[in-house]
Amino acid sequence: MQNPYLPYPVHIDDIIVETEDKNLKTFKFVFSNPADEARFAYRPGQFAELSVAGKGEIPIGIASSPTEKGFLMFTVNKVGLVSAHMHAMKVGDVMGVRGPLGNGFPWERMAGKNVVIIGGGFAFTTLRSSIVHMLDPANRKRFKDIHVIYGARTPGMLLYKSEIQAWEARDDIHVHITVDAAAGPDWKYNVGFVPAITEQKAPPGDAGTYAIVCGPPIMIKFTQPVLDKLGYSPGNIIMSLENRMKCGIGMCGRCNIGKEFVCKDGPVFTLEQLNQTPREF
Amino acid sequence: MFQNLMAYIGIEPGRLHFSWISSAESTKFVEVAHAVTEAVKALGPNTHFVKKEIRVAHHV
Amino acid sequence: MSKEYTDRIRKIAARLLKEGRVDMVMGFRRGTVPMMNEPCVIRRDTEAEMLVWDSHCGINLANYLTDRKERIGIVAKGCDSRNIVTHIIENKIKRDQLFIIGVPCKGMVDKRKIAARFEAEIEKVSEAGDTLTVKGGGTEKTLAKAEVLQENCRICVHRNPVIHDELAAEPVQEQTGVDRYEDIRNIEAMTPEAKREYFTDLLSGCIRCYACRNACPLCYCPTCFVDESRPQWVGKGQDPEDVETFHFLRAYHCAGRCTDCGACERACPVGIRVRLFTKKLEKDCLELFDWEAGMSLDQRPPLDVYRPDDPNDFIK
Amino acid sequence: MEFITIDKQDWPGGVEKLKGPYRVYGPVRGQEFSDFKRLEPGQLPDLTCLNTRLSPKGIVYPQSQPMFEYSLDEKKTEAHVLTPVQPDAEPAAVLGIRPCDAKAFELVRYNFDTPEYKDPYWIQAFENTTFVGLACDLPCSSCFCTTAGCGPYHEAVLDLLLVDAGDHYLAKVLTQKGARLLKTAGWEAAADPDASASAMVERKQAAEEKIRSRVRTDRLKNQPIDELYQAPIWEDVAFACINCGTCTYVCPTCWCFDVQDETHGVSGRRMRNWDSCMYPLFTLHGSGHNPRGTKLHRVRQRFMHKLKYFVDRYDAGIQCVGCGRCVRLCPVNIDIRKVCNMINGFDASACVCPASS
Repeated sequence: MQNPYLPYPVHIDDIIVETEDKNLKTFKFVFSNPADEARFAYRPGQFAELSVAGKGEIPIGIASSPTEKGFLMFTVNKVGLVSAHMHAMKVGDVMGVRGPLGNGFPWERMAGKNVVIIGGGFAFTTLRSSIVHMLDPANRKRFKDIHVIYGARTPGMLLYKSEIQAWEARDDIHVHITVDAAAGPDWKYNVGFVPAITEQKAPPGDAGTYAIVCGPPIMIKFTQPVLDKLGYSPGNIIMSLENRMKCGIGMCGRCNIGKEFVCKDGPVFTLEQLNQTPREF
Repeated sequence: MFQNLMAYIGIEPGRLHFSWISSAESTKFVEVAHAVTEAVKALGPNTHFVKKEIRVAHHV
Repeated sequence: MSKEYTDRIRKIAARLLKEGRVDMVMGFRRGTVPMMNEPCVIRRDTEAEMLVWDSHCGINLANYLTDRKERIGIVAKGCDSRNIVTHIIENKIKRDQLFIIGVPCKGMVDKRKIAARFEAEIEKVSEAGDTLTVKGGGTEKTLAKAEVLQENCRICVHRNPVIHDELAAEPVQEQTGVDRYEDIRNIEAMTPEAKREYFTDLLSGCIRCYACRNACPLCYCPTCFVDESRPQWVGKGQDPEDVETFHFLRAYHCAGRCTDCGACERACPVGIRVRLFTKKLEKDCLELFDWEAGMSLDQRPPLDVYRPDDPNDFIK
Repeated sequence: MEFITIDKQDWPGGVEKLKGPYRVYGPVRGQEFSDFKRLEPGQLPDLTCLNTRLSPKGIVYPQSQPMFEYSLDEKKTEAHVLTPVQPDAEPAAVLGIRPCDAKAFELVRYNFDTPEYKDPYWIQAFENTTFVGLACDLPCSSCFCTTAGCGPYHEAVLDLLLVDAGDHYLAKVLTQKGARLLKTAGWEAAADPDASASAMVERKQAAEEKIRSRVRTDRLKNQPIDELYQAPIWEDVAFACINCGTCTYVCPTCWCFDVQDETHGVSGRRMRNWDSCMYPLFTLHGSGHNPRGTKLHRVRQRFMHKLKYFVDRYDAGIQCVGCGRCVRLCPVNIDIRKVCNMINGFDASACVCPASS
């Protein structure tokens, strides 16, 4: 019997400090047993449990894309015991990755459609995975227009800056970066909160357009009415939830919203689904 | 009170010492440290309240 | 006693709510199983009929006051009233928010003591004066209530509320000449090895449900030390050292504050005599500082204040 | 169906024979109450007791259980890599388990044995165990099994069902596993199948009639989740709750757990411990946000899980077998029967609030 609690051993291949407050670091992992990479077949929007022996596990969205071979990438915010420990680890250290877990974004449903990605702060990880996935030459033609609206408090708090700048320059994706407040003369992008920029830049909602929204609760709260106004139906608004998790496989009992487990039936739900269940997240 | 409670749950009285030492009282610090070490050595290693390798307490 | 008490409590509660003196009244309603009543809150005078009083109201209602903002009428036994005092001293509730319906108390019944006297399940317990009539397994027995009191009630010397706005009955006579600490002295007299064996055995059944802690009006910390994860002070499994650490540290946090209300022991689903920890501290407080918790609004607990004559022989 | 007669004179000898090939568990009477324990040589299960204080779920699902081992010793090549701890492979036998407690394993199985994931610890322990049930002729007044999806003679999960018939036990053989246990114990005297079957039916009826306490569950499935969630009953239900874990820990069907690493020097274990939806920590986010931050949230979660979410998710009735432990042991007398009837009868359109009755 396969043990769903057993992490694959990995070692840290690279560590990138993402933000100016140094609270977010991106870890690149390589599987210690190369054969494990094939077992870890994932889709954007899924997450994994990062395991540190002696400290525990944390559920983190997968930031790399399945189109990127040879490594996995996770961006970790320093908040608790495990993440603080990880921030003190160095290249070459051994830890574990367990997954992939959760449902991921509904790629079958989004095929042939316009996709609008709306992200705020450090919830951009699985969105990065999604963008890289969609922009892959083998995949790009499967989607129509791609819009990205991404905001952070300051330019220094944006994740994956160089990649975003590269996307900006492309003509097969519309990228709208924003920061909360005036950012100095060098800032050549938008200024304003994500909901406001969404109102200005997002295409109108119709049956052929899906919006993926990931961000802090306050951003989600104010973006939702904007999307309503733009004509997005609840079934076309896709969200990824975070709840405290332990097992990641729907057994330990803590992450449920109504009868759904965020870890196993989610973390991705449409607004339509969320409207039918107690909002315990 | 804490000392009393420790004694009550079975920690031998000589294991817990209290002292008030100013940062200027280096000699007193040395004396107390010696006295405490001697007293605890005389009692031998503590076995109680030391967490062992995890034992799986079967409740059944 | 129960009928007169119940009537009086209902009358006072209905009046307070009707006159708008309080927003709610906390009391007990009839339980669904024998020897149990459920703490409840009523907000309308018409609900006062729900309230009851008998010898199965052992839960300490002061526990339900923590950080509440409303004006509250509360039914309080002697021990409950002392915990209300402690709550007021510790800023967990304000005196002027409360209307205390004092209940002079002759002790609460220990359902385990009754169950132990019967082979079959207890079906019904009724009371008249100081006697109980217990039905179970087709038989009926009459017991003196004094024989089946909770241990803390048996040795209680503060049966009358120390603070109240109205009494639900005439004060009862306080017990005198009670030996409150016999069990503690017996343990104190043991060798260190025997003590360790005794406590290991005492706690071997603990399932770490934390009913003792959560039933205790003193345990209102937003995050208990056993739940802290950074740093994690105590392991969370069934390791005996972790279990023991929880119990004796929790007790220490109650030093000088515990009124021996017995809520912890009553709540324990596996019948651990957890009061053996708190009572030791209660005894020391009495002996070292001449202190009993919750007797007056004007004094702070001994571990909260410094006095030049505090005992200090232990410091070298 | 096969029936075996076990003469009570042959009972102790048979139990003793089982102790070699099986780890044998049974109810053992303590000072105040009975609990399931591993039986020592010479020790017999106490089959006369009322139901045990704790449920026997811990035999399959211990309160603290090691899942993995690890070493933090950098000198070792396997440092920081987890290796699974194999559960005890030796077969176990539980003697005298009540039908309600056995039924509970069937409900818990929905959680640990799913199409997508299998929990190897629970499943192996469960499959390694032979369940010898004792039909329940002396239910407590707070037992409500007959309306909670089982009953005093319910056979789910059991490998054998014993009936105390005075000078002997009548054993109904329900599985091959049960037959093997009988053989190992040397209990092989066949009883007349027809007479035994009809005796059993008769006794079953008599036992079921003794259970007077009932819950109503017929409307649960059709109640809208959101309306129950928003129902004005919860404040009253939750008021008395002190948020201890008693109800969840004594419950045979509660399965929630926590995972904790425990390090000792340079080695350690990843442990699984029972956890409880009653505790605030259970759902607390790293950010400090808590989606079930109040007592009301947590009490509602417990009852909604058992009486609505489980019902909707698995279509296998309520997540409760009516053993009555939480009713008897709740320190503040919160009663699942009352809550079940309340939400079963809840009518959002009329907004009749049965809470104040």
